[in-house]
Amino acid sequence: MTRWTTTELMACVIARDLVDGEVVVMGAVPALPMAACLLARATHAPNLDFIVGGSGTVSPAPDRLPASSCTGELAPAEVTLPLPDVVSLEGRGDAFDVFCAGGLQIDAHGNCNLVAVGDWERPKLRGPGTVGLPFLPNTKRSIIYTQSHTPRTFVERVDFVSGPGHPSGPDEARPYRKQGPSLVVTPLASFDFDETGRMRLRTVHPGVTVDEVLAATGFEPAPGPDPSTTPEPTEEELAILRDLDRDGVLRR
Amino acid sequence: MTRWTTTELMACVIARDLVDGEVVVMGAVPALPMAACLLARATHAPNLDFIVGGSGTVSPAPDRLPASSCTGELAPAEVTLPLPDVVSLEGRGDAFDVFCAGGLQIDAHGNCNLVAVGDWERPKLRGPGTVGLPFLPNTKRSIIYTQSHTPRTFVERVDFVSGPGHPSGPDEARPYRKQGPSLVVTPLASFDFDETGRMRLRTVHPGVTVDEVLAATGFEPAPGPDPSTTPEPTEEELAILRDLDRDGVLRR
Amino acid sequence: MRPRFVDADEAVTSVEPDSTLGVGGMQLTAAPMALVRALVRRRTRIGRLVTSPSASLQADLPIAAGLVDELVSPYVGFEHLGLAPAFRRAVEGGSLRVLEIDEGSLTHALHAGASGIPFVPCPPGIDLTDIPRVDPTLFRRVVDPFDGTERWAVPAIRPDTVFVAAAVADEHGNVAFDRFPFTDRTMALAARRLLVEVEEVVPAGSLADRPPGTTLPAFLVDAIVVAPGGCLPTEYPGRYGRDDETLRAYLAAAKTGDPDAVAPFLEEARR
Amino acid sequence: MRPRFVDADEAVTSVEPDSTLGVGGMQLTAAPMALVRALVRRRTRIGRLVTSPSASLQADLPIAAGLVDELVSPYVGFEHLGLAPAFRRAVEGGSLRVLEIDEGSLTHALHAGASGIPFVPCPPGIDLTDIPRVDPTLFRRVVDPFDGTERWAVPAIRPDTVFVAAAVADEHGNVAFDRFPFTDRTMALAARRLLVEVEEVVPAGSLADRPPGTTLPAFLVDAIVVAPGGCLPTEYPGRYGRDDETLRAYLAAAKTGDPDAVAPFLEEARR
Repeated sequence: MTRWTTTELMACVIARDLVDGEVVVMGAVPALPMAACLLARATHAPNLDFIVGGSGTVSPAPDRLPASSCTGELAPAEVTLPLPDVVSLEGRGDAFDVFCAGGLQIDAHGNCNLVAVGDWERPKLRGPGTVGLPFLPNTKRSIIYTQSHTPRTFVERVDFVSGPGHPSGPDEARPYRKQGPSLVVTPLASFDFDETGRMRLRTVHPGVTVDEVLAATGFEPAPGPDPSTTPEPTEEELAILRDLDRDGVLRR
Repeated sequence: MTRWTTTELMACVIARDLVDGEVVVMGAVPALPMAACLLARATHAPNLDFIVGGSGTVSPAPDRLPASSCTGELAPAEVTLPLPDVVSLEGRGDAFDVFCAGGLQIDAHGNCNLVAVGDWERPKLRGPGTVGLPFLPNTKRSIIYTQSHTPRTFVERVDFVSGPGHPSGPDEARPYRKQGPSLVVTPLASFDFDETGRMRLRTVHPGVTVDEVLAATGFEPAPGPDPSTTPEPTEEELAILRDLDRDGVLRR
Repeated sequence: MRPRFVDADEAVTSVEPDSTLGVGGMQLTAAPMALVRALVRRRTRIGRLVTSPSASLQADLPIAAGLVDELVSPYVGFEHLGLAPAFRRAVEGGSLRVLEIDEGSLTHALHAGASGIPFVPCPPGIDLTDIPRVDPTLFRRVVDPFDGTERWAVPAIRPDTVFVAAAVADEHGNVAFDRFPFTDRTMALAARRLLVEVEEVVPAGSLADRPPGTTLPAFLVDAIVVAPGGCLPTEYPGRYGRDDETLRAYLAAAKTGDPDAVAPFLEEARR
Repeated sequence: MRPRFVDADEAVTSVEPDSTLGVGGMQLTAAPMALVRALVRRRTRIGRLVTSPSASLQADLPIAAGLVDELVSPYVGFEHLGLAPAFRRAVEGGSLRVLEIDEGSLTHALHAGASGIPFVPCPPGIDLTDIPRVDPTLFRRVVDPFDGTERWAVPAIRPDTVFVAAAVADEHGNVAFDRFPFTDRTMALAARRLLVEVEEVVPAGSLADRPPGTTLPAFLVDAIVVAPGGCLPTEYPGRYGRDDETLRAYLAAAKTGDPDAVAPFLEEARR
């Protein structure tokens, strides 16, 4: 037993990656990315702003981490944008810095799939749908997180691209750009991307081996420096998180 | 001297034409059409609604008739639409019934020109611009009003169509539709349109002769029944108007 | 014209079978369940169901009842409670046709529908996904007349009928939302017929101080249903919270795949 | 990032000469005159001036000063006070190029600019006017890929800089409008750089209860100028009324055609 849960560690990994002054957007089931944003604001990024999905709330500080992205518990926030404005600005492309996203499948180039596993016409698993993930390339970068790190979720190529990652190779029509996924956080490890846009193991979480991560990953990550161990949550980080998370959403 | 001003008479003519339950839109300098709408609501059309131009206010009942269409004096109204929504609904085409409009030039087929008299490139008179007049054909009908009835304002064909009227003849690509201008009100007379969409003299105001109207009109109106005399404002109408118009805007 | 005040069962008689229905409510909030339940009780077939960018029970329940032919929705799910059982089953089983769309394209298509704009070129992003490639109904290529490039475009969406939930109506039928209008106002402006369920009726004039963008004028509304708690088991912000217990019971019932199992959820919610 | 709080003279130093400037304010209300006056005092040339659907002094004053090359505006005038003298003179004299546009096309073009949408097909109506025919810069024909018909289309408009007037800013730089946001919020969302003049500053947290659609978040604002009465002689609803006397004096001065005659109107207004 650790002092902290894997989800708390994931919140810390995301929080540490956020930069003061950035604007973050997130979608459904916002507890984890919200915890990360609020933690970042309480530590090194007091001027970070974040928008909680469909609610359009900007940097809300509710009494507890909400289960839903559209709950009235998110009010009051600093200000609230109408949802159509959030959608507009996601398309405008220079309004938001970081998009927090996930997927039923995530591939070696950071493409996300929330639509269909298997054939789209008659899928083995129908996902809920893509919501705003097509807008991923319109932020400066995206952070991908998932609670499921298995060879079925981490695949060489998603069956359906619903959230664009990096281009899959030099032959692809779209050129590699700096914009795109920059960090992937799972219950086992964290990844970044090499200069070709392929996912690369960056850190393994305390108590997890590199071989365990590779066995859970359905593709071969790009070579890179030896992964280090993800730094544990500090006492300060844990105290802040638990003050935010009175219902223990991150401790389940 | 009459008991009433020409502008008060014009307000009565417009008010009597409005039908209970209709939704009216209007633009800049709204005192006259607003007076007509409020008069109609106070008499035969209690469920008439109207939207005052850029303010987006729906059926406001201010203390006095406002000089400007965007003044805070229009608040509170029943409800207020954001201006972009008013614009959207004008394009949708089935939201509003009546558009109240005017022009520097008005022609025999009810086309309005708020843009340029003379050549557009180097106009003799540059008008303010067309604002929402291109949406005229998207309401069930339009009511045209002007304070200037001269051969220079009432012309066979406007120099620039900025608010579409009826098609100018059977050769024109656009077919004649019932939608379009249905009433024109000036300081001298009121007009309707025949089945070809040409303006037709309907009533002359008390004290004005048909010859005076024809001399002031730069085109030959379509033949029709003998024009009658515009019924004077009733005592009730005048009392209502003067209660609305405490600043005497309609009495100047 | 001003709307009629009717009950939900009467309101939904105006929904033409096999027509296009838009349902408001976002994620687990403000789903117009009083109207949806009444429509499902009547067993009116829905030719095309259009949802907000993210729907839950307002989409899954009519699908569970076997009443939906086509779906236009960027997301049907129950957030922390899990996937949408009837939606999953129907798509995986091939009985529901999905017209794949994303949040941006849908929102802009509804705005276009509200505005008389025939179609809208898509913002960047969608071109890098598989979404526009699987069905030409909602995505076609258009040539930008200003720069000559090709872009994806979506057609305007104007549902024949729209259901949304609002907080209050005044006696004239003007409607006000409490806190988050989501895309419900946009969908309402795009409706050919608009039915609104509200929590309560307030006197005429009460909405005068509501800011622009939080209300809908009476002349846009066809009928109003007064249904306190009508959004349950979803939340109405500032009025009542989400009922997770009932939502979990629904998910368990819908997972069985037995249409009768969801019958209890067609009855009016109790607060 | 959060905006800087600066004075008007400093704020306008960021406006690039010959760039596109958007100015908010509708008719005789909420014209961002503190910023406009500062820009005219600096004599920064405006390559293209884009206004709200109806502008008055915020367009006529820079035109009177001879600083505007091109104008995109559906209306420049002073309602009951008369036509816009400098605008009239400049167009009739051929020194100002007008890119003719209507309220609908402009509003949708700004919305497109705010949304990453490259162009928008026009709603019906404009096709029956002469407006789209006089200049191809803002109107081109596009083929609807869904029904094959030809329509007029307008390109997205994203001004390099936008000036709007709002009621208050909080200490973090979030901004709130009082009653009528007009199209100012849309224009603000379309801006590449956004400068906002406000009547006063309120404590952080004060805007939490403002409904969606009445505010702008700080991260969209580049600079805030605190300028009480800054919209004068136009009105700011709920704060102060229109100053018709000053407006009439301006109209008389501008009618002379002497640029020096309008110099007194470049000084800050006094309440």
